[in-house]
Amino acid sequence: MKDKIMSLKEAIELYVEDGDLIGIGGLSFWRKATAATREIIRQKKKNLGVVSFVGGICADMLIGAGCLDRIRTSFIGMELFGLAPNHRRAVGAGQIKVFEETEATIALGLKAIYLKLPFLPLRGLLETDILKVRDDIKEFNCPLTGDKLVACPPIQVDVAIIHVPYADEKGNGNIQGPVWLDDDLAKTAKKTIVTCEKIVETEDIIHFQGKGQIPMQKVDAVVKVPFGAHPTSCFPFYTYDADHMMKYIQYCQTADGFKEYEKEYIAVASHEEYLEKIGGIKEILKIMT
Amino acid sequence: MKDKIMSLKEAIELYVEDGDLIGIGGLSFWRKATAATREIIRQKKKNLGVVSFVGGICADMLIGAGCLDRIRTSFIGMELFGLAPNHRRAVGAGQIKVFEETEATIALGLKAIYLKLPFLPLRGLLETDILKVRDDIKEFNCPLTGDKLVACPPIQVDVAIIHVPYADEKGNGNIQGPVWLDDDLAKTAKKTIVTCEKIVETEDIIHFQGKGQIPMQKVDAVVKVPFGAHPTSCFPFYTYDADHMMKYIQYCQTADGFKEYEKEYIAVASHEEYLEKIGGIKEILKIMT
Amino acid sequence: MVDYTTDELLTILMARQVTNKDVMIVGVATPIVWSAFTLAKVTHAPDAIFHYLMGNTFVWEARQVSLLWLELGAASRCHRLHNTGECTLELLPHDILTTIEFFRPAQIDQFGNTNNTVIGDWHKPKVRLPGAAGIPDFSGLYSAGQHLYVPRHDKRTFVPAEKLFFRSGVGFVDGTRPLTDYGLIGRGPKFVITNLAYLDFDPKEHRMRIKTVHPGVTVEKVQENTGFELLKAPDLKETKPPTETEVRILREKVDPLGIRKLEVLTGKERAELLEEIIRKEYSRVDRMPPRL
Amino acid sequence: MVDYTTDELLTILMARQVTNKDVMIVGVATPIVWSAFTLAKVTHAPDAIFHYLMGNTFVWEARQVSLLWLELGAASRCHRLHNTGECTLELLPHDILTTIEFFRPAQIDQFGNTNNTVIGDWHKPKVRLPGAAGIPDFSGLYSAGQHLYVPRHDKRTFVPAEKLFFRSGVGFVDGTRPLTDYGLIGRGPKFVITNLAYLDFDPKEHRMRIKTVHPGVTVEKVQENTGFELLKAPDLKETKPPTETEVRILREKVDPLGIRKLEVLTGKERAELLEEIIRKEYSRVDRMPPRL
Repeated sequence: MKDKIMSLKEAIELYVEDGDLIGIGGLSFWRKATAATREIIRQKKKNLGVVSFVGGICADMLIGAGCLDRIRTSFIGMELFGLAPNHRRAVGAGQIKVFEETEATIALGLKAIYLKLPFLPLRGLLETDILKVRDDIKEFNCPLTGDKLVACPPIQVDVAIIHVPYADEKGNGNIQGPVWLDDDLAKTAKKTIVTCEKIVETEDIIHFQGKGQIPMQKVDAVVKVPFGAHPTSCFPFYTYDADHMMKYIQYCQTADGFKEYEKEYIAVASHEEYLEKIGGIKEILKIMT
Repeated sequence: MKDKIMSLKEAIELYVEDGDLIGIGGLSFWRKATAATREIIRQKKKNLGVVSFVGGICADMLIGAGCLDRIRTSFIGMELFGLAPNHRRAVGAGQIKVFEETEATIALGLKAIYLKLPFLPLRGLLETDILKVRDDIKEFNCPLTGDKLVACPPIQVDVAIIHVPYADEKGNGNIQGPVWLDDDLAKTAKKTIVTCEKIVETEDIIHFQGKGQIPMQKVDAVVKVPFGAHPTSCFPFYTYDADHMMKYIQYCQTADGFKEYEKEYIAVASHEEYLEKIGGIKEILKIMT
Repeated sequence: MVDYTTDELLTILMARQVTNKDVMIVGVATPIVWSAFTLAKVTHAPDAIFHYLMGNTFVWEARQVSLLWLELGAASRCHRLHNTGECTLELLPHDILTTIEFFRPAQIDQFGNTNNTVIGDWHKPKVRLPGAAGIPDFSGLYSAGQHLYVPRHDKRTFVPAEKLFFRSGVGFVDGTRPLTDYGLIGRGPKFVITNLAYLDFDPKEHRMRIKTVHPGVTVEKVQENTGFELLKAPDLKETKPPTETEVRILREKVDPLGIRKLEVLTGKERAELLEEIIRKEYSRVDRMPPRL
Repeated sequence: MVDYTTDELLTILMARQVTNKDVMIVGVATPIVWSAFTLAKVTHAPDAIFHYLMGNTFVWEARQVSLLWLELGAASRCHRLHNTGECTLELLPHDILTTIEFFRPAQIDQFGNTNNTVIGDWHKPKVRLPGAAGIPDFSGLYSAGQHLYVPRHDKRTFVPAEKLFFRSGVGFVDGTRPLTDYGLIGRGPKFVITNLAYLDFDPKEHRMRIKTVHPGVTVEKVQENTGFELLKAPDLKETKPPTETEVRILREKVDPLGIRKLEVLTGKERAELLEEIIRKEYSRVDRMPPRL
């Protein structure tokens, strides 16, 4: 078996290309692959798209850094802390293309890939304006009953990037908290990068609740990055860093402000340096569960 | 919460009506709700249908006893031991209606119910004769790409009957081995009867691998029937009884033969009597894993 | 009469809508909804089940509402009962179970159509909102009717149909035809609970109407804060106020940190409360939001 | 030359088709297939993964083939690696992984169309067969091509298209057009391994041809036992026989009970072997089919 364990730098260099549609796992503040996202920004990747069930700081940072030209989420925000600042600004200025998605259009778009289907039907979206801004989603009549339905197209992700608490060297990833659509992202993407808190034995994966929801056959790179989801959470190790989230939003009140944030927290020499910058052991102890 | 724990007799009386389409869980020789099936036969239910991902002795006994008028399986048989004898005979004589199913038509038929869809598409079945014998499955063109596809209709099960190793009094069922389509059967049927080897605490269900794959909200009756899947298996407690399977096939070489089997093994006063009849403790020890 | 705040009134009125047979879908960043469901569970609906998006799971037990330790309450191995197989698809409202969910619209019109997508033109938005998540998928499907709430009842939120910037949630469409004509199989919006009133929809005209006004609020005040003409239910009366028990359980057990208030407060007051909650939660020594 | 039996030849030829990157779908009641995959895994394809229908699961390790303790080998908590979410739907052949599965047809025609449904007219069958399971769903989808095997090569199985009673698996249809014309996206049947020969399909005519004949078998004998005219590959030669190592590992480690033979033997011989296997397996004291 090819060696899948590598550094974050190698993984992003090898598997993320300009123009790719990236599938980022997790949900808003929870288990987002932020370390991988910062590396993408450091490598100055361009014209990327992001698809995320519920987007958060990853997509927002990529927008701020100018790496994205399109976004596909059903929701993107900072939960009770506010709107995603770079996203709000860039969309307002028409700088990125929005594919207006919903929970079902993403879930079905991924399912269509592994069912090898050119569409999946939905009894939803009817009479909403989603249909006015998505010309690739169409109303049609059920071939059996004539009922009005909506056809959702497949979503082919180029690279899935998923942060998990545990992975083995073969690429099996175990998620201890909620999985959301991360398994479907990994299973349907052309390439998959897994970042993890710990690398464990395959036997461990087999014994964990949920086993290997991210299957080895679909994983190209396994990267160990402890606290690699900060400032979002990684259950069961740590929760999200509310203070850093607020600091991020504060910085991002202007485009220049994000540039300062980028200089301070993203353009660092190493993940260790990042962890020092965000407050070191004191901050880490604060978020430990 | 209403009391869901009851006797097998009560559960079948309350929830199985003549004419119902019954969804039986498990797969051929594995974790079939045989005790519940024998009770249905004792109660002389009529004009039932059976839908089963892979059918086995339950459907075959119901056919032999004259309880069924239709069958929907992708496969039904006795694995390496031979064909399902009553099924073969009844279909040959035109006594029951066959809905020619496949793995996907059943899987999608159930999924369509909980997606509230009047059909689900499949890229399969094209150019097969399934389409000639199922006029409710139709070819159509993808509303987005024009690709040739096939539309599969929903399958609305009236009563799902699932045998599981563990259930709690609320109706949560935990399956330790393979689940197959049992969770979808339970989730989409109008009513669900769970038979189980052991009744445990909800806390136990939460700690078992797989948790409560059969959700309490969908369960109407919980019936404790140890060895309630004999002569099929119930992992992790016992495997199937190959000797009894062969004996069954032997009996069923003729329709009269099945009647003898029915008299001997089905028309008994209790499940305990059945277990004595099949060989008592000696047979049970043989199949224990 | 018992003393209560707006957030408490809202939460309690929403809790009363829960029945003992419900599956209660808890989204993210909606602490009023979570508090309402939890209050219902520990008072009149002990058999209701949580379905956490934040956990992809059914949960039987109730825990205290939390801002930071949400995963511990909702996703913990020792707490969740069932791993739902498919995110979103299993959340689809079910006919057999009375699945309920509360949506909070950024805009709503007289027919109950809602917008959570954008303020201004979609192509050149004044404010791009987070998005409507699953609302466009599910809003037309609820056989128990759509449940809506609005913590700040004003003319920015309650707008006439022609001023709804984007229809991301479907209500009674234009009110002229039965929903089945549009291919919708749900019952349409059931009610909107606000800080001023309990609004429902006229069964014939499919237009929003005042069903009850909250204690101390006049019908005129509700109308003044609404951007379209409200109908009035023939039996229009005053909302039954929170009871002492409801208020006490909500304050002391369900949400003692007041996280629900983050949906109601604004500005400095909100910022201070947020800071206070964060400090309190990070300094917990008992780790897990307590079981109730 | 090494001594081998027909079941060993078949199993070994099938094992050779497995590559190190494959996901090997193991159905039920197909011990030849299971033996072949297990043999491949412990010889030349150590990274191949089992996908057991009997277990709904991916499994990394190989265990001895078993008739009675199948769930212990395939479904045991301590053995399975991944719970596949959706029965059948995740079994769909994947483009990125080279998912493989071996189908055993009851009838097959010159274009590789197969029947596992019925002998005689479907409406009034002479023999109702168990059914085609997932073959009608998947047969047109394999990007790596469909893998087929026939343990008893005779004219009852190899029939001309007009005598195929029911087309439950799709091959090259009538051979006249590219598969995409029929809406099929797979590569069609790749090969049929039988007790007499290795057959593949002419890339232009889409008709079955003899690629290699097994040691001691003549081309004439293969043709005589086939109900339609077989083409001959330009490089037609003799099948490379099993090696001593392949035979030894299969016999001693993979399937020492000879369960695979149940797919080849008939009548009394089969009944006796079946009884013997059952007695041996029920009397195991070590409980679990050993890891290999």
